[in-house]
Amino acid sequence: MVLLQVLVSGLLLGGVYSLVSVGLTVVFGVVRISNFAHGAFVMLGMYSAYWAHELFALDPYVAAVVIVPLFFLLGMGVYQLAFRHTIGKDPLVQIFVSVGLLVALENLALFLFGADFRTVRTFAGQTAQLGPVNLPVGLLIAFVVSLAVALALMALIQRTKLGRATRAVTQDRVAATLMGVSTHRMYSVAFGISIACTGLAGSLLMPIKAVYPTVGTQFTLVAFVIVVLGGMGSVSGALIGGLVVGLVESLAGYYVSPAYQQLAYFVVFIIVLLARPQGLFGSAVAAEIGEEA
Amino acid sequence: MFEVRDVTKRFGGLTAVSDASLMVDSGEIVGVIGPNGAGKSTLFSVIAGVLRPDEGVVLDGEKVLTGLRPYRMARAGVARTFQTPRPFGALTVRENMVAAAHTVHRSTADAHAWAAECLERIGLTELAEVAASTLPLGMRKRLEVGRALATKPRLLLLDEVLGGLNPNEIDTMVALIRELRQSGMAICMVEHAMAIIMSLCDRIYVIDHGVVISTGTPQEVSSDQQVIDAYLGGSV
Amino acid sequence: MTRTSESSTVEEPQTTPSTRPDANESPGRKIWAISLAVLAAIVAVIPLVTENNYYFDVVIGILLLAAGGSAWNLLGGYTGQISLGHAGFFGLGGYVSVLLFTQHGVTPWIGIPVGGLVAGLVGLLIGGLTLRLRGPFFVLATIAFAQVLLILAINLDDLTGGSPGVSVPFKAGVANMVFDNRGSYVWLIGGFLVVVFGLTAWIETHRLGSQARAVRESRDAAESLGINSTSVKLQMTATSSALTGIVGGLSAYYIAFIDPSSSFGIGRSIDFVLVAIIGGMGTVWGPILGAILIQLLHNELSGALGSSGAGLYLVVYGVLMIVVVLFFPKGIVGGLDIVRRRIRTNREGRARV
Amino acid sequence: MFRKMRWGVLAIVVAVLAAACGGAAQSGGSTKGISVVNALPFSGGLAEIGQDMYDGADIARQLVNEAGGVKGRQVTFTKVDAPDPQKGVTEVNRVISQDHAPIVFCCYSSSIDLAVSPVTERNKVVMLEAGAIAPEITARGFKYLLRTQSTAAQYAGGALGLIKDEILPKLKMDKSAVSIAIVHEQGSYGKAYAATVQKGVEALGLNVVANESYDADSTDLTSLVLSIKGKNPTIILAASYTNDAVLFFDQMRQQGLAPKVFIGAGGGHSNAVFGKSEGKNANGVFESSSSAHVNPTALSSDMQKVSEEVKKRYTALRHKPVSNQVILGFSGMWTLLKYVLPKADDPTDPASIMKAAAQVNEPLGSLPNGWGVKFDQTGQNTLAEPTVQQWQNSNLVVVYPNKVATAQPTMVPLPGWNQR
Repeated sequence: MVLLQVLVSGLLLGGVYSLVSVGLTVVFGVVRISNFAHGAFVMLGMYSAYWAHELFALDPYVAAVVIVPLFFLLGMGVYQLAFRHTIGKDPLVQIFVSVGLLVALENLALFLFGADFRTVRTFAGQTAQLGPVNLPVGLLIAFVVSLAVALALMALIQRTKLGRATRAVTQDRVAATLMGVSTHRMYSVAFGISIACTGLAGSLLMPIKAVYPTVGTQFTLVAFVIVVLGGMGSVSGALIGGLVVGLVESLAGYYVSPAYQQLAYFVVFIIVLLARPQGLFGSAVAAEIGEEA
Repeated sequence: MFEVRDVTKRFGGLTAVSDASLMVDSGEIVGVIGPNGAGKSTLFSVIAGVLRPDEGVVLDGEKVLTGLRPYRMARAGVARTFQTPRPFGALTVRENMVAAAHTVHRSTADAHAWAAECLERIGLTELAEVAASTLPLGMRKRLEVGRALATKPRLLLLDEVLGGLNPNEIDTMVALIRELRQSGMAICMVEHAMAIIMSLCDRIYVIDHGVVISTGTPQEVSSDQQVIDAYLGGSV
Repeated sequence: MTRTSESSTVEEPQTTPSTRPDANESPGRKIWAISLAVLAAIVAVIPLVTENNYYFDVVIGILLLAAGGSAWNLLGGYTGQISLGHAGFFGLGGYVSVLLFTQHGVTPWIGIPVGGLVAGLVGLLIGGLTLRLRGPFFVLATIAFAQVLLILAINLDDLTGGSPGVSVPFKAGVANMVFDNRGSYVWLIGGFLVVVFGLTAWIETHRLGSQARAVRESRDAAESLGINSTSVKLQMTATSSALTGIVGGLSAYYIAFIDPSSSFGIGRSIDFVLVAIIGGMGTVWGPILGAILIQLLHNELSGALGSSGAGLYLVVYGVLMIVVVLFFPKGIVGGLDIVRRRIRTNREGRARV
Repeated sequence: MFRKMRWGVLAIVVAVLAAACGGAAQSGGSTKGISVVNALPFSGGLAEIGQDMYDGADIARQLVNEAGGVKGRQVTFTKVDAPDPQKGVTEVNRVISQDHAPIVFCCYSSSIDLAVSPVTERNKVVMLEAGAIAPEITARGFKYLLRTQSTAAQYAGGALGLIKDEILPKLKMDKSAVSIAIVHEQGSYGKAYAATVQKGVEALGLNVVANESYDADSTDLTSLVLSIKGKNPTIILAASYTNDAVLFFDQMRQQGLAPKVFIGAGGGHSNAVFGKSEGKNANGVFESSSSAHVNPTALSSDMQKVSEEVKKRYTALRHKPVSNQVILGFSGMWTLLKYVLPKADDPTDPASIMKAAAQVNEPLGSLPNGWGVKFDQTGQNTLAEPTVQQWQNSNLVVVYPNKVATAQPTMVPLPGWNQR
């Protein structure tokens, strides 16, 4: 019985992780930019939802309707302002632009909002009972939404012109450029989607977690772990990778020790990286990037 | 005398090279020709140690080289160039040469001296302090050969070093290759430019679908009916 | 074009190494010898011209950053393996040397080299496992390793004292590497930086450095030329991680304290990489110039803006980081090169007119 | 175009640097006043608490200055950011040499304190700690260290006294049937508290069934909750920061972990955000630390007025009620400015300050949280008596010990979730 609860809790936690990681896999997988500020955008998403609730009495779930498009624009703006200039440069330049962004955003939040922990409590704080299993409503909603977002993104990539262009660029940059795919336009859309996802994640997290300036750091590393586990640029991989990490963390926390929760997923990560660098569900294309022949 | 004996290499269900044998003696230029996808590059990769053959051996005289990793092959005297040149872009031309020269000279002074000598030989001394990434294609190909030369190989594998060059550059390169033969090096080259191959090579191997279908002097090969059917048919 | 094609058709006279005195190497060596002497002189003089502890702190901060950045530079700058996990080696070196002293009474003069050795061996082990990974995968693997060490350092508290950290007892004495006078730390840590500098310059001008840069530029081409890329990478990893471990030990004894999060935390790794990038990766002077700039920038910003609102100075710092990295991806040394080249072309242009 | 911009950008960087240098030069030392350095975590994960401590200290400074200063000299503050041990060391080094300040008010976190205090000790500068509880801080024989805050042992004393005097009688259970689970964040605060409190409850003859640590930045603590639930403890003792206090409590409720008693230890469980987030469910939760809301009758008449003024000023400044940390910061600074410095021959001379500190003997009720001030030879305040508060009707009220209490402990055992 406890095992069942541990598994369910792990999956629900994994849902939250997936939600954050799906956004990251879009930029990390396609544009190949290691955006270490990803978690900072989740933090901004949470603050946005918080202020929407405080100032306009909007439920965070409702506020998401406004936040997501705004964050899409924010993402495009951030790409045009900063990351656009890193394309084709040393990967370190990209990493450090994002690290600079992380430092600036976290401390901007500190400067503007102070370091106070802030929470929003809504109906999402309740718990549903399903037989012997407890299901926190907020987590359940986040889980369902992350499934929906992953499916929507997969459909977007499979069915639309934009998606085909994305796949073309993922597979062969040079060929894509020759085909006339405007990489900058596409990258900027990819960034928009990625940041929109963090806005959504922030809105969904706000009713179940406290927000404070450094809250995003909890998510950044784990999101990278998940994206690599799932296979670079694979949306379904990020979804499943998130669930796997959630399960690993939950099981290790219960059966080993809560102090070693994170250790467990880092170890799993290292093992997978060494044994199967294309990720658990990645394609051979990803393998080419991941390991030298 | 370098020898490839009965080499077979498969990728999954596809047999890229089937039971191929090839010999290169010192002071000899051997050409490998064949249509695209015939297995020339795979064969080269096997000799250079990039690929491990499923069957067969690579020999240096009596010594078995099969399965050595590329850097061990290079140290055993087998140097190769890449079809698309891979210069050490951020390094100067001289630094490119020095890196290779260090394979045969541990001492810095000796490596620099040998690199300078090789630079003279390929005619890039003037451009020694230029970043390799800024060289035009012709120069890059020359640098590619020069770097291989700096490892003092006994067998030199040239992968389409003439492709993409203008007539002037081709002349320079051909002269260089001839000169290397004279110094006693064994040279094995894959090339598409048939006229040059025919004039330059002492012997030619023709590969089709992974199989060596003909071998002999340029004259013998070009008159071989099988080769004409399979490959030369329309093009010569 | 024509000239070069002529020269290669001409029969080459066979020259032997001895008859061709190396035109490039000797002056290069001289430059490095002079640089080394200048650096050593600066380090030697600083404690003689000031007694201000604040200046000492700034200088030691710069020296530690420069040494850490230079150590990282060997692997990241010269070999092209971007590690964001050097905090792991820094922390290992620090912990080994401090614990050897507090628990077994081993003098830091032995403990710190031992710490460096341990860090080097762990570096070899981790390198052996991860060096075949490419690009972001290697970066993430190194981060993961440092995180694992961080979590272990926090939780193996019987061994490490856990998250509260360990203090180095304040007993002044050369044997304990605890000095009343901060100037002594300038000599100690500056002396180590001179060693790192000299080692870097030596590597750059010798076989290992030449091969490492070849591997960085193209592994396949390097292998085809007889360069054992794995061995080169491992040698550089071991050197880099061992030196970083020693930096960790020196830092722990200077601060007289060590704790898991500020030793193993990712911020530490980022600092080392940042000074190398800002200064110029794969150059001997780069990390030193970068360390001077970063340390001064950070100090001055926090001094000037630290009291005008929480976090404001870090906002400015973050934005400056973006701007500098974007506009000067080759760092200070790269920037100086551009200046030099511009002056040269201007002069040539004028000469032509 | 990018190329051209490069030089403009360089100019901007240089300009900022130059401006920064100028700014730094201006912030030099003061001549006539008494300069106190405030080195607290103003950025990073502890920033909220650092700001609270500072706000409290600054109110103490205002009150003293408005009343004519210390021996007629105005007190000035310098603020430096000490978010982690290493940065703390660098910054304190910098400011000591630049400002020549005789006193550093630092650091809240035990880790930061342990790193920074050797710096102040070496420079013979007074270090005043008003927040960290790790016992090692005052166990190193430092001569220039004062701590107004209680130690982990004093801290734990509140919880232990509460259990002995109030909870065990109310539970009416056999001692052997009472089981204890301790959960704590893995930092120095959590570890010091957990170690002390475990010894204490074992000395009471109670059975400790779990003592688990976790990362305060965790995103999920369900597995910890489930493993504690499996042990079915009567009493849970927790030492948490804010994020984890809220998270753990949320997940306890979600998983139906319902101990009969829950006792926090300052930190997150005394933070207003805990009450706000948990609503009625917070009711009945104890927290053992110190309190801003002790019974006014436990304070000296002067302190009653001061205490009201502090609360008024803080609320005017931040629009929220004072937290324990605000009062801790205030108490530390008030002790220094009001009780120690006036006794010193030279209030800017560290040796003289330490001599004065040794003579201070202010009875209980001399600080807003009911504490007195008397330093032992290690610099530890021996009159930092623990206070236990309880969330009642979504407010924190003091319930133990009796002399400072404003209400009786209730809800022992705790009613079920959603029945509070």
